[in-house]
Amino acid sequence: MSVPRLETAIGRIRMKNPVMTASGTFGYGTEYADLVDFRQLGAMVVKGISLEPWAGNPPPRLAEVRGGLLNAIGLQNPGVEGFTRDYLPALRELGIPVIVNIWGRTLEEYEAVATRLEAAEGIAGLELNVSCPNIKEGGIAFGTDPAMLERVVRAVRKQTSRTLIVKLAPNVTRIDPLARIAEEAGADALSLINTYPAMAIDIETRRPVLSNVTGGLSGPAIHPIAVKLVYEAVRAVQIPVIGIGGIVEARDAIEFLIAGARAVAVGTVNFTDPTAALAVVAGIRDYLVRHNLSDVSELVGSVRGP
Amino acid sequence: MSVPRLETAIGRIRMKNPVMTASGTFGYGTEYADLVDFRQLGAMVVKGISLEPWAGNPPPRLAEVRGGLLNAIGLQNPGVEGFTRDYLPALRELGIPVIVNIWGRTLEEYEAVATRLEAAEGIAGLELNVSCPNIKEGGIAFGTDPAMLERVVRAVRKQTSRTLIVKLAPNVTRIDPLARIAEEAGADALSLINTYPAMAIDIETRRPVLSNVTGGLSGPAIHPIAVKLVYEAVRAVQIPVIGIGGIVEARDAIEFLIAGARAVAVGTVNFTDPTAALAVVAGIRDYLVRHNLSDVSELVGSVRGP
Amino acid sequence: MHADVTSRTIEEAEVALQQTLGPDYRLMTLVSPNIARRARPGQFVHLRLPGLDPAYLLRRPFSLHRAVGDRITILYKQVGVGTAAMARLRSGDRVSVMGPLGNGFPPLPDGFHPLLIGGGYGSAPLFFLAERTSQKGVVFLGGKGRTDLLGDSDFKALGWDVHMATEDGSAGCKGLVTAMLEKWLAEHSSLPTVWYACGPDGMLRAVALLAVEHGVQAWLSLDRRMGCGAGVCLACVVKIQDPEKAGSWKWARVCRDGPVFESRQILWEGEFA
Amino acid sequence: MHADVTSRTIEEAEVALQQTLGPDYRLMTLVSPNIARRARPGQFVHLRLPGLDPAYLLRRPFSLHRAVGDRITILYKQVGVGTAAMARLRSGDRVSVMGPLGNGFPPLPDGFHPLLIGGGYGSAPLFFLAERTSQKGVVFLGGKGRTDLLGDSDFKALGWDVHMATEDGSAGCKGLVTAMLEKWLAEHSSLPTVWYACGPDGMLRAVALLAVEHGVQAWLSLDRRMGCGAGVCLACVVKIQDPEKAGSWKWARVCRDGPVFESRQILWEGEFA
Ligand SMILES: Cc1cc2nc3c(=O)[nH]c(=O)nc-3n(C[C@H](O)[C@H](O)[C@H](O)COP(=O)(O)OP(=O)(O)OC[C@H]3O[C@@H](n4cnc5c(N)ncnc54)[C@H](O)[C@@H]3O)c2cc1C
Ligand SMILES: Cc1cc2nc3c(=O)[nH]c(=O)nc-3n(C[C@H](O)[C@H](O)[C@H](O)COP(=O)(O)OP(=O)(O)OC[C@H]3O[C@@H](n4cnc5c(N)ncnc54)[C@H](O)[C@@H]3O)c2cc1C
Ligand SMILES: Cc1cc2nc3c(=O)[nH]c(=O)nc-3n(C[C@H](O)[C@H](O)[C@H](O)COP(=O)(O)O)c2cc1C
Ligand SMILES: Cc1cc2nc3c(=O)[nH]c(=O)nc-3n(C[C@H](O)[C@H](O)[C@H](O)COP(=O)(O)O)c2cc1C
Ligand code: FES
Ligand code: FES
Repeated sequence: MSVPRLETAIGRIRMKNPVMTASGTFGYGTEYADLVDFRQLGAMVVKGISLEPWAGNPPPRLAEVRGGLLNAIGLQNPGVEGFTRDYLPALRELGIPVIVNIWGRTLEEYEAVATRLEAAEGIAGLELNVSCPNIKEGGIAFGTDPAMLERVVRAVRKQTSRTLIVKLAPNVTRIDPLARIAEEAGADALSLINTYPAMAIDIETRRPVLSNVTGGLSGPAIHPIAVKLVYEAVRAVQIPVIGIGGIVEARDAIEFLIAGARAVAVGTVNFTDPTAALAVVAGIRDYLVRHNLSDVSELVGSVRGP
Repeated sequence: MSVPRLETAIGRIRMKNPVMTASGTFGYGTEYADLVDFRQLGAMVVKGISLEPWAGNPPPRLAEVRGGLLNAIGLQNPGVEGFTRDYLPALRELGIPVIVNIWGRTLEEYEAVATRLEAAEGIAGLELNVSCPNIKEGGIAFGTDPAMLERVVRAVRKQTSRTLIVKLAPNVTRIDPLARIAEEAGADALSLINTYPAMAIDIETRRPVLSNVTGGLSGPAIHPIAVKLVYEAVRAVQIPVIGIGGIVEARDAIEFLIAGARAVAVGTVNFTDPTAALAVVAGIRDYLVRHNLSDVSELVGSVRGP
Repeated sequence: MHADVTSRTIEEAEVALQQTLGPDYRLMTLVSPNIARRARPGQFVHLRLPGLDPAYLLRRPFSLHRAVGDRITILYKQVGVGTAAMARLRSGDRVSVMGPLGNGFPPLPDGFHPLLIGGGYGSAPLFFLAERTSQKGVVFLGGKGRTDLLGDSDFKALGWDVHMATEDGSAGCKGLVTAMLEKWLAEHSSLPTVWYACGPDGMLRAVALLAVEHGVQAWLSLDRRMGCGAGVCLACVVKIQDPEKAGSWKWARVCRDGPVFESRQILWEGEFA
Repeated sequence: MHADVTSRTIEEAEVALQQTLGPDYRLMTLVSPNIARRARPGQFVHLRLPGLDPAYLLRRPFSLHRAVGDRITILYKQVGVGTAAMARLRSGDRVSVMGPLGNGFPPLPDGFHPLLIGGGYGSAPLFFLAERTSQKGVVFLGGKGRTDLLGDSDFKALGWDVHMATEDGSAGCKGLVTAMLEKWLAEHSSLPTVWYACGPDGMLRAVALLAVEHGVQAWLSLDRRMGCGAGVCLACVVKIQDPEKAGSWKWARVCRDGPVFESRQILWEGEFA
């Protein structure tokens, strides 16, 4: 049998395979350059960028819990100017689609970041992180309130001609209405999930392990939650969905694809092994061969009845 | 130093220690009788009881995922009559407080179960499982909709003089409004969390691993999510909170207590080791000794700033 | 479902011996005095395997293949992560054993001949039964190929009459064990028999049909995915006739109400995918 | 922060040797040719420990204590689950090593004498530095008790002058290593020195104060909880003076921009709890 086809597309982003690296877990493209052959990745999503440089939270910012990580980096980033000046040039050289994750504390900030990036070259798409609290509206996350989600997606859609991915927050009772709202407001794709709000306490010091008290849970612990949300989002919308959360090895990514995700992003496991995303690509290829499938698209959404 | 005091109280239920077994994970009190010395437990919560006998879902009903279990037993139970006739007599003999977990598909069913149990003897309290969909209201879970939660708690409160614990659903954006609603509607205590909605797919057969497609995630994977929700619920209400989710060993229970839980319930780990709850009791005692605390109440809510 | 009460225990058992049994199967002997003493044929144990990644929370159920003195033996096939961890265990390693669990095979009624029907590792509990049954009988072993026929010489050494069938014809008759059984029955139609069977669902279902046809009692030991192994989680259920309400069914827990059921009790359905 | 680029690698290294170093510390030698070849003093490696419960996802960072031929050595203290798994490793076991990471200690400028100040396992990278620095100098080792003084005879064997202090007085001077350093400085005030220090934050902070007081350059190797070890997760940050904006600060990543910083760069704050 010939080598199976892995090409996929998210909006107008053509990827040589369905595996990308998740925002915040792979830096800005240069940090792992000597360890990983980037050209083999489907795409790369960079760390969340805001209008102004942002300091994030004081340490401790990260802790290990069973089967996962808890992080409250607090979205530290160089701001959109710093990003386009200091990081984008090297990113352009990677030879794979670069997706910029963006966030804001107000609608206007989201709009402004998108506008600035529209002027920059070498960006394939934007991923809207809607898990941050809207400071104007009392700190409710954009991604958990339907009306706010609609407004922010619509606003950013107006500012960008690039593929627009909306990254949904997982801590909602039902994902399908939010998925539909993002689609109707102009998203080209959805990605989910972001980290799940969680907390750990050091029982010896009786202090939260993170300076921020709570943080976001990532890693294998959240994978079955992510699979369900992806499965439901896929059924709610026509646009492609990117599966994220707890991928450790190829089988986890394949589970997302079978559930209906058109692509996946690999996060926390990069810290254990920066070449994990490449192993996932290889594992998907092997699986297709083993199951006599010639194109990864045959896998996407192929889940059967129970 | 003398032996530390472990006694605690949830509403009018006096427990010799803060450790109970979680609903659905310890049967009806007789199944483990030859393996576990029940008298050493703080209390026992029995499997969810409904008005009529209920068959639950077809198998497969349970699957292992990394760091957790996925289950869709579907609330199989003998119904309130069967329960009081066939199981309650033996439960009364256990010598520890017995809490009956109840559920319904309509407000009326909840009320009816509570009424029937009010007539029975040997029940210390009721735990209201509000994670089930209300069939009259389009299948929205009682525990995720504020208005429905208020109505069901108020209705059951009218029917019972016993300690009423409301077991909150975890899949909500914010737990504090729901915690407050349950308190105002008459709950004597809250317990959280129930299993988290999740899903897994067998990549070889491409079928969901559960007949019900989705199920509830329990075990260590959900522990950091549970700790955060308990921490927030404790800050929202005056009534005691029971911490549930992913307890494997004493340190996990201690984390809940430090976060503010007055008691804890041990679930999935019972399947690995039916004596786990007793080990948790022993571990809490050791911790108190090691930290020179004479009463477990000194631990409850003792979390410091970060 | 056959009422029976044994008190169970959990003990840290030491691995005494690991033996291979052809390419696919192994025997593990554990020093587990309290379980060995109480164990009866058809019961099983639930093992917590030390080398298994602790992210896998569940114990694994295995039939008792033998119980002699203070030792129990398990006959197992390596199929996944748990049995792989099991295969890595060495003498001196410790395993937490919960057991003996479930109701065993009911004793043979006087005046009957026992027939044992086993598929693959299904012969594990049958050998234990043969060892404990004074009345010798006939054993039918089946499998895909010759390496799936387990313990035939052991049954013979006990004085039982052994018949073998393989699907690929690499040993014994070519075909299904139930076809062989059917043939044997035709030749011994006057002999009063009670059957004991363990193996894959397809085989058990065929055995159950034959039992009805021949009007005999057949005790089947079922294999279902388990959580607790102790009757509390309700994961391992199987549909059985409700003895109290003719024509209606109820769930039975394989771990607690079984794993042995009389063939007529079981409602075979699509749920056995 | 001292600019420096080495290309890193991830290799499966074989454990060649495990040695105990008193009751609390150990030395582990790994065959890691690609890292051994590139390693320079002050750099570290990030280890994926095979015996560690895979529920713990992160690698563990350790300074390079030596790099000779195709081997690297780590000097470590058993403090938690990861280092416990490390202590269980035996010759022949394989460990995934990512490295060499971070910027090492900058070379000694001509005409200066090196002073090394180490607390506990902080002496690990200092020994590597001593080995690679032709100009001999003075080593100050400190610890709670005598068993925390590591490698004094090795430094002596290299021809360095070693001074020791313990808080409990069980070896060397009684007191803090920085008090001993201060005394020594008073006696050698005319000697032009550059300092290299590694140890707990309290010690490093005291060293930094002395360095300012004495107007010398002091290179400090910091120890911070890490995620990736490669500069991407932003977990390991420390506040440093912003070189581009006087009076303001920015975050530096200990794993990538450090772990070695000049003492004046660091803004010591309450964040070091
Ligand atoms: C009452 C009973 C008696 C059994 N006796 C034997 C025996 O004597 N010899 C033997 O080799 N096997 C026996 N089995 C099957 C044995 O339990 C499984 O092969 C084993 O659990 C597989 O575990 P794993 O981790 O290697 O497989 P995985 O597929 O990695 O396990 C995943 C999950 O599925 C469960 N599982 C997988 N296969 C089975 C199965 N066939 N039956 C039940 N659960 C399964 C596992 O317990 C685990 O929870 C018995 C099962 C039952 C219920
Ligand atoms: C650049 C650098 C160099 C180091 N060099 C050495 C060395 O040469 N010898 C040595 O013994 N130790 C060294 N350490 C500390 C060593 O990394 C920790 O002792 C080790 O990670 C503890 O892991 P554990 O699983 O045993 O502890 P646990 O407390 O169980 O680990 C829990 C988590 O906290 C992290 N952690 C715990 N303690 C520390 C610590 N002190 N510093 C950083 N992270 C920590 C772990 O990596 C892990 O993520 C160094 C640390 C850094 C950052
Ligand atoms: C340290 C860290 C930083 C992250 N930063 C961002 C971010 O800036 N923007 C964002 O949308 N998601 C961020 N994420 C979330 C990941 O992109 C991903 O959604 C999540 O970690 C789940 O995937 P995983 O389980 O594979 O890690 C971050 C995650 C981690 C662990
Ligand atoms: C097999 C199983 C059955 C359960 N049945 C019930 C139930 O009937 N009613 C209920 O309120 N919770 C039920 N639960 C949820 C548990 O009581 C508990 O809230 C949850 O498992 C989280 O705790 P754990 O992580 O310690 O298991 C069940 C959980 C499991 C695993
Ligand atoms: S396995 Fe839990 S009831 Fe049978
Ligand atoms: S540990 Fe990840 S940036 Fe330093």
